Amino acid sequence: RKISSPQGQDDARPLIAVIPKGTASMWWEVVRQGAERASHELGYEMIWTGPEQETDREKQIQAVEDSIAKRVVGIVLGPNDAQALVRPVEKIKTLGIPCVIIDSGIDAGPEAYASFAATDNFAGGADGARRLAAAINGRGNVIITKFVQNSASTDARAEGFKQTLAREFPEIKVIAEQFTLGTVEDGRQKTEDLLLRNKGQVDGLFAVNQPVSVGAYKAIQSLGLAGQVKMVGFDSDPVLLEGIERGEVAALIVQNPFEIGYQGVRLVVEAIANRPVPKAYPIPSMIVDRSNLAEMKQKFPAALGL
Amino acid sequence: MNKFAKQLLPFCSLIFVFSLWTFLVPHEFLTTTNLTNVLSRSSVNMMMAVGMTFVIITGGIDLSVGTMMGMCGMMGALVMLLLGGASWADVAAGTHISLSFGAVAGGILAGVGCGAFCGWVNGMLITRLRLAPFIVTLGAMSIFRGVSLLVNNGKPFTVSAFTQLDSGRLLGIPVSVVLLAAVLVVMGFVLKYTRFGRYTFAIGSNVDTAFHAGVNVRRLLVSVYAVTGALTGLAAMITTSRASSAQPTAGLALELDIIAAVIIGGCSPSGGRGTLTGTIIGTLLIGVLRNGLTLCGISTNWQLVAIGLIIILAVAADQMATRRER
Amino acid sequence: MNKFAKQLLPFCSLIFVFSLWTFLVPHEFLTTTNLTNVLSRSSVNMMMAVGMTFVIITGGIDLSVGTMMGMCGMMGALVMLLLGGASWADVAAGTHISLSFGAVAGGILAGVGCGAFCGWVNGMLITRLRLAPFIVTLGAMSIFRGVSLLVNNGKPFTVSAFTQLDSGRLLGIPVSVVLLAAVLVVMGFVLKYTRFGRYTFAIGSNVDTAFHAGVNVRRLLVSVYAVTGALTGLAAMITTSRASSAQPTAGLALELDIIAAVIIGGCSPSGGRGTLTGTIIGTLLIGVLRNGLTLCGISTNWQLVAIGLIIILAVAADQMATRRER
Amino acid sequence: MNTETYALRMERISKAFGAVQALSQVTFQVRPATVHALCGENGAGKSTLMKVLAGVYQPDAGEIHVGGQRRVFATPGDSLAAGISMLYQELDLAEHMTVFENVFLGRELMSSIPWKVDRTAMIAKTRALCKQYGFEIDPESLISSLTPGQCQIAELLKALMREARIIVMDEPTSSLSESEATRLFQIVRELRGRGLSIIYISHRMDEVMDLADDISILRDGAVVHSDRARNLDIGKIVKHMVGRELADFYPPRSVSPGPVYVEVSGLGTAEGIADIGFEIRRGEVVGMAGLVGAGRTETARALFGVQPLLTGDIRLGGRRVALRNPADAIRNGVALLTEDRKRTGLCTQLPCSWNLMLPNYERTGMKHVLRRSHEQALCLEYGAKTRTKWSEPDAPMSSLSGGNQQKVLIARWLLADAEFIIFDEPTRGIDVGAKREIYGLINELAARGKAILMISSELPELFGVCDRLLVMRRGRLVGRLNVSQTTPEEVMHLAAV
Ligand SMILES: Nc1ncnc2c1ncn2[C@@H]1O[C@H](COP(=O)(O)OP(=O)(O)OP(=O)(O)O)[C@@H](O)[C@H]1O
Ligand SMILES: Nc1ncnc2c1ncn2[C@@H]1O[C@H](COP(=O)(O)OP(=O)(O)OP(=O)(O)O)[C@@H](O)[C@H]1O
Ligand SMILES: [Mg+2]
Ligand SMILES: [Mg+2]
Repeated sequence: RKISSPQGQDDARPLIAVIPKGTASMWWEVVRQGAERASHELGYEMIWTGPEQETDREKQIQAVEDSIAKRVVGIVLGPNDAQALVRPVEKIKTLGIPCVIIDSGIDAGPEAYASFAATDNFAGGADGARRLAAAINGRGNVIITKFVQNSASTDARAEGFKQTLAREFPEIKVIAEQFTLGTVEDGRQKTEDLLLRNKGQVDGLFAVNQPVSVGAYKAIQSLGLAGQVKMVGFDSDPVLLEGIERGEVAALIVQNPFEIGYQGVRLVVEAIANRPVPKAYPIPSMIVDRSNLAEMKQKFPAALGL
Repeated sequence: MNKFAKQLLPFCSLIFVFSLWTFLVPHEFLTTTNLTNVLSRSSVNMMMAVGMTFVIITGGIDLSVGTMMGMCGMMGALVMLLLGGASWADVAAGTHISLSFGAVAGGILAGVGCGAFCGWVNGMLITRLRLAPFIVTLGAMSIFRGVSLLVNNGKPFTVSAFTQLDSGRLLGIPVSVVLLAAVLVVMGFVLKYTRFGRYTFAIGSNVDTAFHAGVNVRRLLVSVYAVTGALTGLAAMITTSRASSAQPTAGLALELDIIAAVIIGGCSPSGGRGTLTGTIIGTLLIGVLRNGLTLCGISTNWQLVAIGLIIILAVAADQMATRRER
Repeated sequence: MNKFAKQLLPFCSLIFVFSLWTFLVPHEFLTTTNLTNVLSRSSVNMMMAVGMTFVIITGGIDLSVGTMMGMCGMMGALVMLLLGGASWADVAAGTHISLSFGAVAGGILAGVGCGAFCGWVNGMLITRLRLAPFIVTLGAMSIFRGVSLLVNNGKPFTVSAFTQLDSGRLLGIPVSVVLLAAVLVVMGFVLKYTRFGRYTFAIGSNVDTAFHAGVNVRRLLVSVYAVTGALTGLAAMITTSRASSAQPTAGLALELDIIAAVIIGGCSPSGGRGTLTGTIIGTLLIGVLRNGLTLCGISTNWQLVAIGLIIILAVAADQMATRRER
Repeated sequence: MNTETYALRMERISKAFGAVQALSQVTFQVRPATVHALCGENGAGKSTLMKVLAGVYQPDAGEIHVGGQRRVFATPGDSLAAGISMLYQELDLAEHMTVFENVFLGRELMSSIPWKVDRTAMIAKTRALCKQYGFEIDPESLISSLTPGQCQIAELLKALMREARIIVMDEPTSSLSESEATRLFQIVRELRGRGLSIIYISHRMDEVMDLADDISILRDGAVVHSDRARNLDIGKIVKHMVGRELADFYPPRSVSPGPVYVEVSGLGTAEGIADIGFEIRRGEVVGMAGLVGAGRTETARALFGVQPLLTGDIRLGGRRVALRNPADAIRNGVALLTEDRKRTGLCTQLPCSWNLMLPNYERTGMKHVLRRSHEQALCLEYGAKTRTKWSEPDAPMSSLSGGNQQKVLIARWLLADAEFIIFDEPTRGIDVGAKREIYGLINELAARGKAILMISSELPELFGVCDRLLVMRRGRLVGRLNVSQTTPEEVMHLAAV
């Protein structure tokens, strides 16, 4: 194999692979931009390959194999399943290629990968709980619109949300939670049904990621409950930012996908150069509300999906 | 009498499911808001199911409507934004812009036109190259999905000012429901009381006979697929308005729901048999079933099982009825 | 000669695609590791495509194989864990446990058995109630998906000790490839040289003729669906081993890839025509195409478009060839 | 008589399909080494009775005895095992498979390798059988590449290979030419000579009289008469079939032809016809004779715009017309009653009225929107004109018997009011009563000044109905004859050579 040389000329720039959970989402597109920036700055060529759907484990395993076939010197991987990707990651390890895990955790031993850079989803959920509690004055009933089943990051958000409420706000009750098919339309329909089922009793709503947050917001609007049912969403979208402007969305917990992509590549480059890297590299999420909206828009347009 | 009995079965199922929810969750289910909701969310499926009814009566199938919907929404929203004066950079970034009536109308037309064009291409491939509809639309399904994701690199187009087809009302009735009613009336008339409708049945029943009786089979089939595409485009624009944004992944796997609704409504998958009333009932049945299951707090997973069972039971019952009758 | 020409077309496409990649990305494509990889990832699809070939030759279709795969994997892994001595709590929580050879074998059998049973039920519904295969398996698809998600509440079962079907080797050859070879040899023989194979063709060509000639049509059809289920179950266990866990959403939408491969391989969707060689070529074509596109750095979205086009082109070319021949 | 003396005895067989009582208490006995003809109108229950015998349908009541032993046939396999073989009314071959595979379907020869079928042996045995009976057919050719006549031969091979004791033939000659039919009759007699019993179903009375030892007549699902053939004649059989006497089978021709309306010259297509030229006057019925595959149907298809022309042109009333598809043809006043009613004539599951109206919407002023009452009135009028028996015009086509279905199709083309009408085998599989009515309708059309081309494989009917005859052989027109100045022998000679 070629020996990696970070300062190589254009045509001989070493290759690293960044493998997202799914190529079809806007969020991962921002990760790509961050990763692209870092590879450019650090003198690496980057390939971006992965399954289209975030549920497609088999295709992601294949993407890892294909990357190895392309003789990359480092891999940045956002595993779309904590167990399914263990074997491929171990294989990468035996080949001596450094691997950085981003976004979602993996059930492999810590020696199998170089570093883990991700949003602290549990903490993000906790932030969401505090924001929603503040919006409904520390008491009342809330519902949760969840993403598809068995997605570690969104499950951690819901968990962080619920545990924080239980611990810090005993007077707030989670009266219903519902998985969805992961689309905006289904997020909207399921939220509408939940709101109707608990008509007049719901004070707050928490949605766990971009499509279901947009769907949940549209549900509140369509039932004429905007402003009445306080909402905290996770991830950003122009529609949701508009909701903040109107005062119909209390707050959004926003990850920093650009930063995740950027740090993922930076960490793997460090590892390639055999420099010590931290095992865990938490990337804090940010909170957007009416007070800091303009500022955030300026500072982190990519993170806000703009 | 015979025809009436055919309709009766899905209708009774609908009544049964309706009564069940009324009994189990009366306060949540039997409210105007909830019923309007069910209706307006069924309207998207129903619109597409109308086209699919024609396709299935000709003995064909269109697997591409789901992803076509995603693509039409993207195209419609893109045109809408560009007509609204957004620069390409604005469009890609999802910057908010307000939309004139002209831009909205243009966008809707573009969405519908995109659907009609895609349907036309499907129809041409099926009739000119004599390929099986199943295969052509299977391929098209994959292509449309790829294109929707390519348009804006997997990102949605935000059109938050495009509220007309969501919350817009005409004489107090949601615009989407008005559109649906118009589609149902027009297409119901076409199927039952025009030559076009008769030819549709004749082709499904025996395409060689239709040809030997002077029917322009190719042209008719192409029209049927194009109309289905156009209706899918319209449905896409309603969905776009409902989500304030065109999602490239909208409509994923929707074709199965649509086909199931049409079949539950009594269309014969081998062609030559079917009614729009049946399709309406089939769509409502699935919609009401889903809504009630959620209201009862039953998980999405059980819903999948329930829908699957309903599909099989509906055709099995239909089959039994047909057999006894003979 | 005629038959040979039919095979030629997909075969040439395969050679063409192969040469293309060899030319464009020689260092990445033409390595033992990469080719072994392509083969072993195609093995899962190919195994399912073998069953589907039989189904399509009888003039049927099985839309449920994708979700059935998810369900079989879950069932197989569950049995494997329970046989391995895990308590129900361990199983649900995904605690790692080591597995005896007996537990692994039992689990694989359970997965295959689950598939065979599901296929048997499909077959019974199709033959006893005389329902269209399209509808029965459409319903079954939804049911299987629901059940796989219900088994462990949407969570996967972790079986990290079950490596036998992934990295296990027999005389230096991956076990999965050995299994596939066995399946191909046996089923190829069955299709071409046994009564079962003759009857499969006869039913697809003219079901009445087969019935009149004393063929037990029902039993044969039920067997065909059951065998397809069993092969799906085996494929599910290989996938489970590859992923160290049984995923409830494994195999989602896989049926379309499988059907496309079989059709590209020259099976007639209306039945009575097809070969296993064609299916092998069709599966490899899709596999090699995907692999090469990725190695060339072409995005998944373009791949979707390419696959869709290939499906349509393959059947169009086949159709042209057939028409010219007449 | 003692039961032992019968090869087959079916006793008090009843069978109902829903409301239709297809068979009621039918008792039917066949002596060994005889040809037993089964006659009856369309829908009398002949095929149903035989399908009960073949194990395709289960009788609601009744018993079957073969060679004196009571048998229950739960599947066709049981019946085959009891030595009963059947040639079905509809072609019964797997068309993507070869001749020998069809011949051995269900009873393949096995090789010494377990489960492996023995291709070589099966091909050899098929070839030997072909040689024995003098058939020229390649055992390895695909059924889809055979002509209808060759398919019928493949069916016959299938029955012969099964070494049955009883062979049922349900209208075996309907797709055979006269010479092939003659060959079949020879085989039937040969089989009888070897001690087999043959049950023979046909609507062609002369065949029946020629072949049969015994005759049974079915009417409305019951046996109305059964006797030795020597005690019966055609008149008596017909009387039992329809319940009354039929005088004047062919209506008298009393037409003086008008001006030339159809002029065809140099017609040729890619499917093997060439240089076809003839003319037809208004009010004239011109017949077209020839062996199977002679190209008569092909000519009709070319005249109706189904098959594109390579050469030649068609003039109607002196005007040259280009017919690119049936729609063009219909617009130019051409109609074709196709030979294959099921495949190209009917929409079986749709109402009779829809079938009747199918090509006629534009003509009746319903180019886009239908007028239901007008439609109903038209259907009733034309149904009455053709004396079609239906419960109502909106009854599904599948509820009508073959003859009545054919009448609906004739009504369809009457309504189209075409000037040039082509009838391709208009009486195939139609009982004598219905045949006679169809001849009457053709005659009426001629009297109204239409130009008519009638294709048929039954010479008597061509001689009975037509004014002139055209004879085709291998895609060429080889004879133009005047009916009054020729004989069936001359026509056969021209067609075969
Ligand atoms: N599978 C079936 N389902 C319902 N009705 C049937 C079926 N088969 C036959 N029939 C009805 O049973 C009656 C007898 O039909 P059958 O085919 O035995 O008549 P046939 O004497 O053979 O007439 P043909 O000379 O036209 O062949 C008819 O009324 C027919 O419509
Ligand atoms: N639909 C068709 N497609 C292809 N070939 C056909 C078709 N119909 C007839 N042929 C072929 O064209 C040739 C002429 O057959 P045609 O049917 O015209 O003969 P015919 O004299 O009408 O005989 P028949 O009594 O069988 O109708 C035959 O070789 C036949 O196999
Ligand atoms: Mg009959
Ligand atoms: Mg003919």
